[in-house]
Amino acid sequence: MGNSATLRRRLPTYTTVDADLVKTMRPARRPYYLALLCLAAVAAWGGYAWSVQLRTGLGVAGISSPVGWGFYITTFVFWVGIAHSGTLISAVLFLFRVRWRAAIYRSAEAVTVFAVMTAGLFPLIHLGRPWVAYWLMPYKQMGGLFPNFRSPLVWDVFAVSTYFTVSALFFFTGMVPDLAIVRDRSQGWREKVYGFLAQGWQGTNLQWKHYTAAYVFLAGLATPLVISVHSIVSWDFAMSINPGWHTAIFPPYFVAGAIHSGLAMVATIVIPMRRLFGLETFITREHLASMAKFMIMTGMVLGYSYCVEFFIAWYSNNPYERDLFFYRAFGDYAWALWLLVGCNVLAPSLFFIQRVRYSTPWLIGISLLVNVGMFYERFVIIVTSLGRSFDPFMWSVYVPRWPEVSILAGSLAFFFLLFLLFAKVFPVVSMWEVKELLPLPSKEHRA
Amino acid sequence: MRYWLGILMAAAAAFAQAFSPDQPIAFSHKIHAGDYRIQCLYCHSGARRSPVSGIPSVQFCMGCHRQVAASKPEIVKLRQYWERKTPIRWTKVVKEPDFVFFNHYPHVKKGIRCQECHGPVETMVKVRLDHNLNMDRCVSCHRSRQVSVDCYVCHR
Amino acid sequence: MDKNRRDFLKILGIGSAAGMAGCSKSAPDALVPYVVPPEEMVRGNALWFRTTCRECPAGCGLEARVREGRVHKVEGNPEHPVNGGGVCARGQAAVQGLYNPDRLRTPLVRDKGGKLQPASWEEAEKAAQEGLARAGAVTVVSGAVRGALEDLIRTWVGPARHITYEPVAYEAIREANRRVFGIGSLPVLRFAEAKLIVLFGADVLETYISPVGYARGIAEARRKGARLVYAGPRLSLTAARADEWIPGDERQIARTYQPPAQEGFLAVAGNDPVTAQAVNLLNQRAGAINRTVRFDRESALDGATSRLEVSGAVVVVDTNPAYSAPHSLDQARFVVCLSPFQTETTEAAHVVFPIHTPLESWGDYEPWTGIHCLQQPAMTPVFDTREAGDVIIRLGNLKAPVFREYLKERWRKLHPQDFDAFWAESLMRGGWWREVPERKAAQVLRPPEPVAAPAEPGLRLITYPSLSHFDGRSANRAWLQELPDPVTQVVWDSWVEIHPEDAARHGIRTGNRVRVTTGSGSIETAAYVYRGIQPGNIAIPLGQGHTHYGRYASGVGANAFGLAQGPAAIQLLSRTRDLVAVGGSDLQHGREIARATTRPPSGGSPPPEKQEELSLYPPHSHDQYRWGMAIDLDACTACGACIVACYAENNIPVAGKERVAAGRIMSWIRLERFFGQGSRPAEPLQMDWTLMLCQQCDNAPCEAVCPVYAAYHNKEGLNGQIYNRCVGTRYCANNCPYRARRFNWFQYERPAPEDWQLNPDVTVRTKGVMEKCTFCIQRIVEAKDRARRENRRLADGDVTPACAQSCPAQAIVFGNLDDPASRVARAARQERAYRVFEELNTRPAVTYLERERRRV
Amino acid sequence: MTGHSVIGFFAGYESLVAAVKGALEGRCGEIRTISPIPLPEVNELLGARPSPVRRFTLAGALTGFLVGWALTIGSAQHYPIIVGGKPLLSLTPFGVVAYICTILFGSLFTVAGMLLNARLPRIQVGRGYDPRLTGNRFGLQVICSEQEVEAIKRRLLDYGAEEVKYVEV
Repeated sequence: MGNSATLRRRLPTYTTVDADLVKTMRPARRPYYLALLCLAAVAAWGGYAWSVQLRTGLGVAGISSPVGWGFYITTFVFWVGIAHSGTLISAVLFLFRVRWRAAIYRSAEAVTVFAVMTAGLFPLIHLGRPWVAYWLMPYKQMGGLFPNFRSPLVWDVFAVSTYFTVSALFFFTGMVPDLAIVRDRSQGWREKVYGFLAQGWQGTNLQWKHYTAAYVFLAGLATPLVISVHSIVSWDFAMSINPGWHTAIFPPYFVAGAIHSGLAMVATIVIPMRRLFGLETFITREHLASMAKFMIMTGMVLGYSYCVEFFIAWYSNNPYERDLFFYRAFGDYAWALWLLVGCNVLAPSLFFIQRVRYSTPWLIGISLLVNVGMFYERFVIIVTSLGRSFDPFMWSVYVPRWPEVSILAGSLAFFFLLFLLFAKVFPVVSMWEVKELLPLPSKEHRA
Repeated sequence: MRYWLGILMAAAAAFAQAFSPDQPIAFSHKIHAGDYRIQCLYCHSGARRSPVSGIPSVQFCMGCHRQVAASKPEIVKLRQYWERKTPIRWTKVVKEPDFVFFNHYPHVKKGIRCQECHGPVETMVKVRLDHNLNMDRCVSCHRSRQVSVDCYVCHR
Repeated sequence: MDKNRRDFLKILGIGSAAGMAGCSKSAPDALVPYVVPPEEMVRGNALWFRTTCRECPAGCGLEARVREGRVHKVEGNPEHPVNGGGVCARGQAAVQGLYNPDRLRTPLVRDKGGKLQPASWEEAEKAAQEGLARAGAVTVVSGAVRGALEDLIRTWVGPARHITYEPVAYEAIREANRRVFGIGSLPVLRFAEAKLIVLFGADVLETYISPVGYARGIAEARRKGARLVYAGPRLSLTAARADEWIPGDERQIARTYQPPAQEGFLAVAGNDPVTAQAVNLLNQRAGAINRTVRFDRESALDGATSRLEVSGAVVVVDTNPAYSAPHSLDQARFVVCLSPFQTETTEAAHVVFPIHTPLESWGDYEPWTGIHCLQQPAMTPVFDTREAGDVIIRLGNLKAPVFREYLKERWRKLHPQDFDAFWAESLMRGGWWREVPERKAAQVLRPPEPVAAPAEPGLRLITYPSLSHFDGRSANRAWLQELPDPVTQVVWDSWVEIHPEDAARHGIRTGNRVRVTTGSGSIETAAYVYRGIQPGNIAIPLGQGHTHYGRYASGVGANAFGLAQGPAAIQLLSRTRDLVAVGGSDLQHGREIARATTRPPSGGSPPPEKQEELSLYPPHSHDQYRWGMAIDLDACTACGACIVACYAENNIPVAGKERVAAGRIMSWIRLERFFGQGSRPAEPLQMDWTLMLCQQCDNAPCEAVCPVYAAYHNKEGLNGQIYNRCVGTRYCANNCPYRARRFNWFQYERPAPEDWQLNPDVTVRTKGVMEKCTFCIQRIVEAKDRARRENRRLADGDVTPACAQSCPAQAIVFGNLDDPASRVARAARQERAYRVFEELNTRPAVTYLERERRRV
Repeated sequence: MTGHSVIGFFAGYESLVAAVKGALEGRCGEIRTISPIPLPEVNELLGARPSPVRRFTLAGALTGFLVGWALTIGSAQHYPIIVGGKPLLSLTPFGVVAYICTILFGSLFTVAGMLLNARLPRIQVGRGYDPRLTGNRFGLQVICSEQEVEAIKRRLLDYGAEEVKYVEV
């Protein structure tokens, strides 16, 4: 896919790499703080909504019987999905030695870590009694009880927490040599802080040896997570018996969707960032284009999955499935279904056109569409299946209320807040790996 | 460091402190159950036939204390209750969360001594709870006696 | 015995109302023993007192379950001749009358400013006596109170000045009987002995005279193969229950109906002169008189009237004419009202005396001659109230002892020899029933052939007593407000049923506000577009639209008592849709949840052996018991008694209108009602239903997905739900194909003293936990304890869940599926037996017996 | 004991490699490189054995795998509760937990292994460390005895070090 030629066009040297990237970490100006403030405010509003819900009970939200899962679980799946791109880009592409990853993987990993953090909130938010959520932790509880390891929700606890741990480790480990660079380029308390974070990294051949080894293994361990985490999340649905949920296609389908949305989110974030920080030299249009190509693939996989779902529903001749999918296509939420098909499948296929692939406005626009589409994909899956399951007497329509909407907005704000902080505090592009891609310096260059 | 440790110790100590509230009448189980060897079930007769062991009525106490130790200050208090025909508000020592349904009768029938759960009450001048009666305790005892540990045994 | 029960009030503390907060550790901190313990009472064990239901004139026998001196549940008295063990929803809700938060606490006297002010009993009595004296001769208005109270009233004012006022008094039927048979009393209907039952607008399964007894009789008849036909303009619940519904004007149909030459014919008329007379002749022709229609016993309603016009001094005893007969009290100069609650009548009264509810008071009632039902207090009064009888004694300065003694004296006359034993027995039995001499109806006096009024153009209004509120007296019971009407599924409201064609003509859609106008007035209510009502007819249930009847009834729906049956006009007011009806789809979408068959009843031959469906896992064992339930949809009358019984037994909170609208009704049992067209062409609308509750599946989908084992399976096949372990993921509910689980979306508080009703054997759930039917596990445990004391295993029928107990038609059977001899196991082997969503391999423990639509 | 060493700073990679080769021939004591990027070739020159981190990873993965099974099977045995008519030991779902534990422990051990082997984290960087070495310069550090210092300085300069520096170790 990516090619090293891209980086050679306007050759940065080791010196410029350091200079340009450390530059991004210089103290921010007013607009930045303004942005922080706004995001913090929205996040706080979401927190308030939650506090109201905690006090009066889940009844303040729109979820009810029979649609017991609504926006909250939708948002949970949405964020977990977002998370996946990071690991994909950093781990999988690393193992495949895809070179265009070097420029963007740091931001992608940041997206992963923060997305998982955000996602982790939602299982708590949607609980009836969050204050006893720790009962899902695997320890010997009162009377010698443990959690029920047959429950997909417990797998979730394991999968998501593991995913967070691993990606956080990977994220930080990958950053250590860069932190050393920053340490060596800053004075005073900053030097101390970064010195502490860099853990006295020096770059001796021994350190590098163990470091690279560890990095490969971490990548190797993180790679199966890209597949497994969202498979397990999909089992929250696939393991149940509800029509529209109980299907074997869910794991691959969800993983594809996850990567799709993840890439979209990375694009949404990286494009403005590269503009603001003037990183065009490092994150080139080539890189973005290759991401676009990847999104074509994931989009196609999704399109295929949608078709298969409907086909099987018809072909299986299972009345419950048939009725449900008819309802999805023409019922109360038909608009959402067609919206998501448009956003997730048709929009990305525009990337077949080269001009679209290489124009940042198109890229960011389509990425935003994909983000929306992926949210609604989960929404349709969850809400229609619950609202239209076996017993017609218990069919109903779900409409979110203000707490759900507020908390969704709050979570978005929370995520971008974290990312904004990261962008100022840490190097957003991996310097040492970019250097690695550069031709090794020789005497000639010195002159 | 030592400071924090100190706080921890203090907290732990406070936690371990057995719960033993003052009662409206300084009733001594030591005298009744200990010195005079009155059977628990003589006063807490409910335990023999119902889920609740029950607290004897004022009338029941007066049954003996019309004569016995009638002049003692605490007994005078008792008589006042009796004459005012007002019930005595004892403070509850052994508390059971209201989602637990313990039934005294079968345990007594099986011949389990009251002390096994309530502690050596016959030695207490003032009743105290110096061990906690939690689910661990119930389950382990049920296990050791091959009694069902089905949740519905206690929770409904 | 009586004395001690007075001391119950001294109880507080220990195991009183099941402490709130099912999952918080808030237990009462004080232990307060008795000063003097009542005999016969062991704290923690239940006591039962037999008494009589006074929620309607039927006079069913009740058993009140008392824990720690508080009634928390009533059930049917199995020995009682009227209901034989069943209770209807309204009877079940009697405890909500007892603990109603809006009960009167003190006497009230109207002051100079015309406002009712609290007063002491002495003041109130003084004011009342003076006022009555000034206003002239006293008239006493009461409900049907045949018995000691009636005697007492008549010794005071004399029979002439005692008006037995019942809003639903069936005068038309009594009149027709007088004219045809010379007997002006209601007939005794022997449904159990009938082979063909034809109902002409008579909703015998809802509110008609003695619905519980009739439901039982009809169920019995059906088990013997009887056929049920209903003729009338609307598909009422009774019509829906019938094998055949003949839509149309029952008056015409009754006059033209040809009875088959068949033994055991029984025709029943609604309260309409033309129909009633036609039906009498019909019964006579079919030889039903003195067989299935008898006149041996007189009804307590025989002296009653529904038209009330009083003047001068009036004493209203526990009835509410100001609501059900508007303007009936306008002529009265001075009104004294005896009532447990604030009502429209107390608002119109000058002096108000708060009296006991039936569960607190002494009394007797004779619904049919020779059936003497006793009422005894099951607990001490909740508030400072008095016996109605005692108040009357004081008002009339009657030379009588306290009412209880008066009652005893009256009973002494019934059975002088060794009275004390007789009295004790009667209290235990709940009354005393004696045989009465047979009374044959005279040969038919030929009255002029009745003519129905010519069908007027425009709409014909039908008003009918509603299943849950009857004539409005049960409207202040939250359980009944929340009980969905079986036909419309509407809660907390009144409505007018209108046929789609008529609706279209007026541009009306379900839920719209409409005004219904008749000659005698007009009301505003919500429209319910209903295919089950004949074009040209509209129907409104009675009982709603109270103005002063406590927080639950006031301002809910509209009062249709002002409207005269007959010609009416309807007009659309606004498009708002504030009518709340539960239920998603009206159709079954071929999912065969509520099954009905037209196959003729076969001799119960065992069905072809079904081979065990394959499963990945070995079936797990049960030790000794596997609890199961069988619901006979052919007996079920959809009366909703089981639902309310479940509310009472299991501390189920009432959600309220808005929350029900949001899908948050908490009932553990749900009546699923589906409409369908008959198999034959041009067959009228059909209604099928089933009771949906937790199916206690052997392979329960809900259990495996719970992350903390709050939902689990126990060794007796029960699908347990441990509230205090639940974290509230709601995954179990999502994964339940029967949608039988209910989630606590809020913290439900109960206004005092309603919390006294809580069952101390059942945890009260907090917000954020899941709950569902437990097959009344507390009863299973209690029964096991009893068996253990007697060192035996449980026998079939030892455990009866609340729903099964209350069922008037005994449609619900509960027992041990592992015992092939048990009733439930035998039911499960029947040919009609089926399980819902069997193909999902959930292995439910609830078996349904499909309903039969019997053809001729 | 204090040893002596000399660090040479190189701008060009070729010269560094040359210097390393030379230093190896010159058989003067232990040598190491300090560089802004990993230099696998140099490592090969120095004939280093593959990093032992992989053993940590393997150990961790195995531990996790066992822990996973122990946890699930153990708990099911400890308080046997039937759910959904499934067997007490439903191994398929337990496998999921075991798998996740494998990954978790594996990665934790890996990082631990790296830190242990690379002697990280350390309070401050080694003496004589120079910020340029994380930037655009390659360093070659030669440990030697006091008398060799001057000679080695000269040698490094010959190989093209722009600067040499004496460092005590």
